[in-house]
Amino acid sequence: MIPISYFFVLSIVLFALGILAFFIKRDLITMFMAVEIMLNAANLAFIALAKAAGSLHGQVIVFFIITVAAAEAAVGLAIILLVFRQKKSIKTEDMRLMKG
Amino acid sequence: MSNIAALFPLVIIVAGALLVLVLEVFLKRENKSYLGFLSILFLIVCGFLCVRFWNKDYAYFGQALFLDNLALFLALLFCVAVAFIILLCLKYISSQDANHGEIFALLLLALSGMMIMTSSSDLLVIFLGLEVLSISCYALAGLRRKDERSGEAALKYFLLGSFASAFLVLGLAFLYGASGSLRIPVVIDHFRAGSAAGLLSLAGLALVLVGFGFKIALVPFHMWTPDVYEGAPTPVTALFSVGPKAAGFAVLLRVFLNFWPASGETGLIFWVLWVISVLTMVIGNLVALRQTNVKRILAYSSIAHAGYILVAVLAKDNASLIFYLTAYLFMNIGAFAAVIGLSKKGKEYLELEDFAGIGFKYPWLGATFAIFLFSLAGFPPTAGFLAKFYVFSAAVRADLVPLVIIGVLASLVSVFYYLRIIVYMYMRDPSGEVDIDIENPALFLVLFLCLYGVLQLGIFPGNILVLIKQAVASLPVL
Amino acid sequence: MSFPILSVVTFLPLLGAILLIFIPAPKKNVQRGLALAFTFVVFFVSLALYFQFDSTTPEPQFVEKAAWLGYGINYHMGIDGISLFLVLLTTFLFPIAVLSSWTYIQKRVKEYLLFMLLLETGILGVFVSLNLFLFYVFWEAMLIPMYFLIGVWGGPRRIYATLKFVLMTMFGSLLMLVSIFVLYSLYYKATGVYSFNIFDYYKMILNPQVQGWLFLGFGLAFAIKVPMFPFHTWLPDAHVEAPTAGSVILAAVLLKMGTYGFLRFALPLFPDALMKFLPLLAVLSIIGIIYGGLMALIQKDIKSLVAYSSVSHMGLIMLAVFSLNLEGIEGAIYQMLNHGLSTGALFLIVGILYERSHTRLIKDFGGVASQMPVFTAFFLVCMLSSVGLPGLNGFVGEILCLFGVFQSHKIYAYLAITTVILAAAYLLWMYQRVMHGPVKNEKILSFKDMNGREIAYFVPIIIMMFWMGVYPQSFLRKMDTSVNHLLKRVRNREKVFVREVENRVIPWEQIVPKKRAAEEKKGDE
Amino acid sequence: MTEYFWLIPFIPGASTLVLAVFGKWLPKKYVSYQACLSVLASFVISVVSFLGLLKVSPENLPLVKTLFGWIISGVFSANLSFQLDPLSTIMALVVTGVGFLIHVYSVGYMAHDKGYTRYFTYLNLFTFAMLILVMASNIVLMFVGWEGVGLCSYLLIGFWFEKDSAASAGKKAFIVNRIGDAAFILGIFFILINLGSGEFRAINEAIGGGLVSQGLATLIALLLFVGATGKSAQIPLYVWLPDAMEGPTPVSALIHAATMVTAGVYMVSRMNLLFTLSGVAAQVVALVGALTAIYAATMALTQNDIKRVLAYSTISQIGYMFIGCGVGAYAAGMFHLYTHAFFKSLLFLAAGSVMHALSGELDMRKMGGLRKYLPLTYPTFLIGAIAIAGVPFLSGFFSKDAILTQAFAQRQYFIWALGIMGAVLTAFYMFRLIFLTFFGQERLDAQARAHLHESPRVMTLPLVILAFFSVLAGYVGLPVVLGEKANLFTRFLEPVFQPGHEAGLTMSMEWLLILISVAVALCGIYIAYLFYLKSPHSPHRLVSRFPRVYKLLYNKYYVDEIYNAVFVNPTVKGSEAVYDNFDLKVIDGTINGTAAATGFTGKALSLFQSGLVKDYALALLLGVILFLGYLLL
Repeated sequence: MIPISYFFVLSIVLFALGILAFFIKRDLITMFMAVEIMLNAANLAFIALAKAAGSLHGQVIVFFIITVAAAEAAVGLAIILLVFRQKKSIKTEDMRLMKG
Repeated sequence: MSNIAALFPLVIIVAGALLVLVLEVFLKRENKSYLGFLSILFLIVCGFLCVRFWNKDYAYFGQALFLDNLALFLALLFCVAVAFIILLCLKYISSQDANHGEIFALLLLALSGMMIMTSSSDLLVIFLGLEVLSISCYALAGLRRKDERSGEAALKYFLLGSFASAFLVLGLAFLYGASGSLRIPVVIDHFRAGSAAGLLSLAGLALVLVGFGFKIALVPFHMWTPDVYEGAPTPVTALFSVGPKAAGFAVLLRVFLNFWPASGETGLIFWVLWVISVLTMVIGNLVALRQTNVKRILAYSSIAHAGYILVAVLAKDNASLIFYLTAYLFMNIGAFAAVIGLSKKGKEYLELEDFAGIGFKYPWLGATFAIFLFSLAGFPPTAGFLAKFYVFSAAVRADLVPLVIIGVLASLVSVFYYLRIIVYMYMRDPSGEVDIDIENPALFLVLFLCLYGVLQLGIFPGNILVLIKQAVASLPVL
Repeated sequence: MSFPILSVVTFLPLLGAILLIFIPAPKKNVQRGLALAFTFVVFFVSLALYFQFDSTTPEPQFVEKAAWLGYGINYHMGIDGISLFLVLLTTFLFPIAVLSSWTYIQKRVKEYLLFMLLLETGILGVFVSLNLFLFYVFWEAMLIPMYFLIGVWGGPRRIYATLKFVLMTMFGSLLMLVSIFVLYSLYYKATGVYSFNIFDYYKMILNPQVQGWLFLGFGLAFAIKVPMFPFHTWLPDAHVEAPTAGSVILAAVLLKMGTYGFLRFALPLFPDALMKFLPLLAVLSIIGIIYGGLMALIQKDIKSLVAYSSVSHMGLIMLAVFSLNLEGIEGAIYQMLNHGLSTGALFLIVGILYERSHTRLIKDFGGVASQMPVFTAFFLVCMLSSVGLPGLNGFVGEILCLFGVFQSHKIYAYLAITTVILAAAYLLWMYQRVMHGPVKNEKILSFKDMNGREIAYFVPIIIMMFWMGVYPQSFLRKMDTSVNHLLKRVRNREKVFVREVENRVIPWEQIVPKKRAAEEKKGDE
Repeated sequence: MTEYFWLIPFIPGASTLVLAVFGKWLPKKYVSYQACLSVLASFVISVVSFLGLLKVSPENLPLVKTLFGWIISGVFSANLSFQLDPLSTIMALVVTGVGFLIHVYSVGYMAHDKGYTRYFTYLNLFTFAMLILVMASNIVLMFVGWEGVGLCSYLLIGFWFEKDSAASAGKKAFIVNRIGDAAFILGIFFILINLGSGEFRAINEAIGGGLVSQGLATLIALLLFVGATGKSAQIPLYVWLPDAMEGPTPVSALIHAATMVTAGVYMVSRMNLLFTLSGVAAQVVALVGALTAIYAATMALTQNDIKRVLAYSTISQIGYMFIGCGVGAYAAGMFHLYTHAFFKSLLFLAAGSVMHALSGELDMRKMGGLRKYLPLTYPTFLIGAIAIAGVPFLSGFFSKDAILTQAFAQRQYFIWALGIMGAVLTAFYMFRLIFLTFFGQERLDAQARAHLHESPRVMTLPLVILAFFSVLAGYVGLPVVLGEKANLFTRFLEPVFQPGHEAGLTMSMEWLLILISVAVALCGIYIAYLFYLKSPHSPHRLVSRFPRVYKLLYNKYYVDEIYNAVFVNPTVKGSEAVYDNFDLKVIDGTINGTAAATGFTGKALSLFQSGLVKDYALALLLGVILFLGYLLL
């Protein structure tokens, strides 16, 4: 039986990877996916901790978060689409009309 | 006490949003504004309910969602704000080709999100509210489909927002792990217990703070603000600068309500917040100095104001915090209203040069804008002065003198750029041909309501103060 | 409490401003008439203050007190022998200011008059409020109209000047605000009662160190306003750029707010700190006197010359204030009035010249006297009153100030007396270059002598100059009790200041929280 | 009628007011009448009160009239009050008497000036101020008159302000006087603080009561005397008086010869107890007086401007008066003041008449041989010259002799010697003046020659009257040798100047001194005769013999230049330097610099706002890391 802490650590690592990806990748879709990874890492942490606490509560919370993530994804993709229509590009470095 | 009535205001707003969405399909392009009136109707009903429920303290879902006076007061405030925004939109959407009825639906949804945030003490529920708010905000920001800036704003807002909320979620996870619950009282008790709290909970709290800090644009989580504010449709910007901030601070208020008495590592949190508020005040104001785009100036100023409000949090003076939020609502929406007023079909005048000489050309617009700016700068006898006054005096009473000195000096810097706008409006001769179609009764209604609010709050805030006192009194202070 | 005369005096101009809004823009003369009428009424009402003033009591009179925002923020007005004359000076000068800008201001007359009236309300408010909050509100609010008056109707560098003016003033007043907060919270912690009432604060006994900081807070604000030596740099710019009436009000009344602040707050509230800083302040004032005089000597622009002369005069006033004796402070107050009259008059003079020649550079003038005899006479009298010639008002104030200083500190007096020479030097020299000698250019030949309106607003000033010079009794006697009371407060507060507030003794430890008290102990060691 | 003496100043005062306010509309004739009559009126009152005063017994002196309290604050108190005692009476008589004559003279002299009314306004104003000065019963009010006359001299010197020289001269006079006044004010302060009151009676009582230490007395006396040097044009503050000749001649006669410039002497005599108490101060007064007397006389030697010669002679004569006061012979000093008033104003008016005749010519080198053209001016001028030269039986002789005798009697031999030398020079330069102007061949230029005419009656009449007094005024103060009681003047003044310090000399000694002074006067005249009539070329030879000396004297010892170089220019240049380098660069620079720095910081910070999502996220991330790091470490 694998100790909870493993899951926890895994989640942290995942989260870190997500962050890493967010900064490495240059096109919006992938960056957004990185954010999704971070979210799910957090979910994993929730589950792990819930298990540790021995209450289902946390696992329920995860469902909420997943739905939220889904909603976000929908809007997010729509926005990316919009931007792509305007700029014909989904590279982050093209998204700097406004600065200073 | 548990009562289904606790849901009514929320339900009404959401219902209104859905109804608007449905009707939107059937309405022709030119009379989308009916939707606006419709949604205002819903707002009025909701506001009416909020008034009726005053002191009732309804709650539902086992205390997960309740309407204590604070929630009601803020809900009322949000209703007013959104009503103003809708009034501002009426003409704007048609003249700046953002003519989609969704805007009203989204505004109402955002409102519902804010209401959820303020009327719960369960971090999960708060998170849900936050997401409802954020998601509708993302959409709102990108509403001007033809305008690249709008799209970019939406994108930045969205990406960073979700990035931040990831941290928030992780923080929630930690808190949950540490205290086994997301109920604020439980979490805080856990902290008050002290010793056991340990790193996990602290890290959790920190991450949660980051999440909300992002929403209320605290330095260094503020970077998105200027771009988004600039790109988003101006009325929406007005909402951004007021609504989410207020909601976020309401949450902070609830979180820190009983947090401080505990000693130990909470001291750390305090000093972090201290630094953050200094950074926010200073950087916000400094960067605003050299801006030439009025919307950006206001964006940075709103960052700075977040700093001032944070001082109130540190001073543990909830009344002054709420008062500041109220005053800020009126003066800032007023300022943005004036900016919106300075536009014509398909063109918004946002550069400082465009403002040259308009003060005398459009006396009412100019005068009101000037008054709002003076209020933002904190000149008496306006709401802005009284708000700062309460916050800073509370801070001094809490022995935060250095913080206050930094604060007033920062606001001295802010005086410069507020006055600079007035310099352009009144002391420069008109440069380019700026001709705006001034025919916009809704806008002027907002202007004068805000003006009234600013002066009323500045000179005779008595009644509002009483309400605020009651609102704060309703909080469960240990 | 009977007729709320102070509120009427203070807010009548505001009412006038509101009425003014509804007068259509083209009707310029109606607007001017309205403004003039209001300022006049205000003046006449304020005269009642003088005649009903009871000079036997140091207590504030015509007191109006009403609850306002709670937490010690009350609507609390009243005047004593010190503020009485500043109020009168203000109400006296505003009709003149309005008259003086009758033709000078041609664009945006309505807004101009609007701001003038607002300004009057602001200034009067400062002088009559007895509640620190109220005082601060007026103190800050007053900036807004001045900001517009300089910025909109000013000269070429008006924007720079007005921003400099506002920002420098605010820098001081914001730090003062912090000090006010500290006082407020100290009082609250000591007594559990919120109060902004200065008379409550008078009763507090703070420990010298805290006094020092608070004094710096207040003192800086007032010193910038006065302006004392190193902070004077906003004054010449503001004066040079401001429209005539603006300069008049600025010099005649606004600067007095600083000195008034010292008398009303800085001195009685923080006597120990005052004693600590006294030498520094005195030296700064003396530098101001001499420095201002020397700078005035070599100015090329008449207005900035007068501005620097103000620096010098205000230096003398401050020095007299810091002499902390009856003669000195009465002299200071008297000199405030004199400076108001004579410097104000000098700015009017410059305005008259400017209206005719559209230049203020001394070198563009010369031989004006032969063209404008009446004007020459007025100019002469105003200049002499500023020089401090006996028989005119300037002398009385100057001699009393110097005497007070002399009494408390001979060396200071020896240095300060140079003002007698310097003032004569720079003013006479300027007068000669402008008025005397052969007519410089044919433009001067076209100068018209003063018209009826100009004479009309000059005559009262001249009369006042002679009256104040010949029969100062009618002013001095009204001050005596108040000044004496003030001095008692400052000198031996132990006797005067009851040690308790609300029947509770406050030892310092209770006022500062333990933590800071401990730190201070550390600091002391 | 004596009790109305306090009206004396106010009649001219009232006249001034009327002229100042309504002058514009008044006809010339009326103006002249009002101006003259107002002064005449106060003269009459002065005479009446003088006669009344003779009856009053000394112990009731002085008569004081307090009108109202003027400046009263704490210890500082000054009343508007006047006093009548022999001293003030004499001054009042001189001021109003001579003043009246000069008013009359001016009617003719200024007849064609466009500033006619203004002129008489100023002249009345001056009379008013001067009378306040001499009749004030306390030192503060005296200072009012003191400054008032200063103002009038400023106004009248610069009367023809279109001339730059005139305007500057007026300004110079005022500012130089101010320097003295600054010291005077300090003196007043010391008196008020240490003696408790500025009333002369109180001061005298205090001193009499021995409340004043000698050191204090010296301090006060010297401070006051600095003021006197300014007003009475003594070293080192005399520089303004020669330039003051820019003003109309009657003004020079009234203000810069007869009355105002002697105010210093009056003040010292008024404060005589103080000066006597501190021997040092008195010594200083005597010394400064003597030095000025001779110094000014030397400068008078070489001047060609007729009025400037007279100006320097005035300075030198006032020097004599101060000698008198300095050696304790206040009566003698006052006596000389009184006689000087007559003959010096006579000389000035006569000079004015000459100018009038020569249509404004002032340069003696352009005159000569005028005596046949000016039948009235010439003799009067001559009388004045003889009087001032100290030839026996004329007023100047008695007064000057009285002073020198006292100086000798007080064993101030050095002072006395200086005085004698001064006397020689005086006699010399006065007759140089006479000879150059009225004798020798004519050196007039044509157009002056053209309308050369004697002045109108209204101008010559005052000359005659003054000449009359210049001869006889001396006989009220005959030297002691002619009988103990002979000196009425001194006896009249006794209530003011405690008698006793008039040291006695043996008869023979007195006679000897008298002889000496007569001799020096005559030899002075004789030298002048040799130089300027007998062999008119000897001056040039002398000049070519000592060119340096001549240049030095001719350029008045370069004192003006030195003052400019040492005081005026450095001040102006220095201030300019400070203004440019300190006020603008440092102070202003600090403010603007702060503003600029702030703005720059803002700009710099806004660079972080790169517009790139990743940077924003990075900032956020850093925030998180720092936050967590701070918490967890």
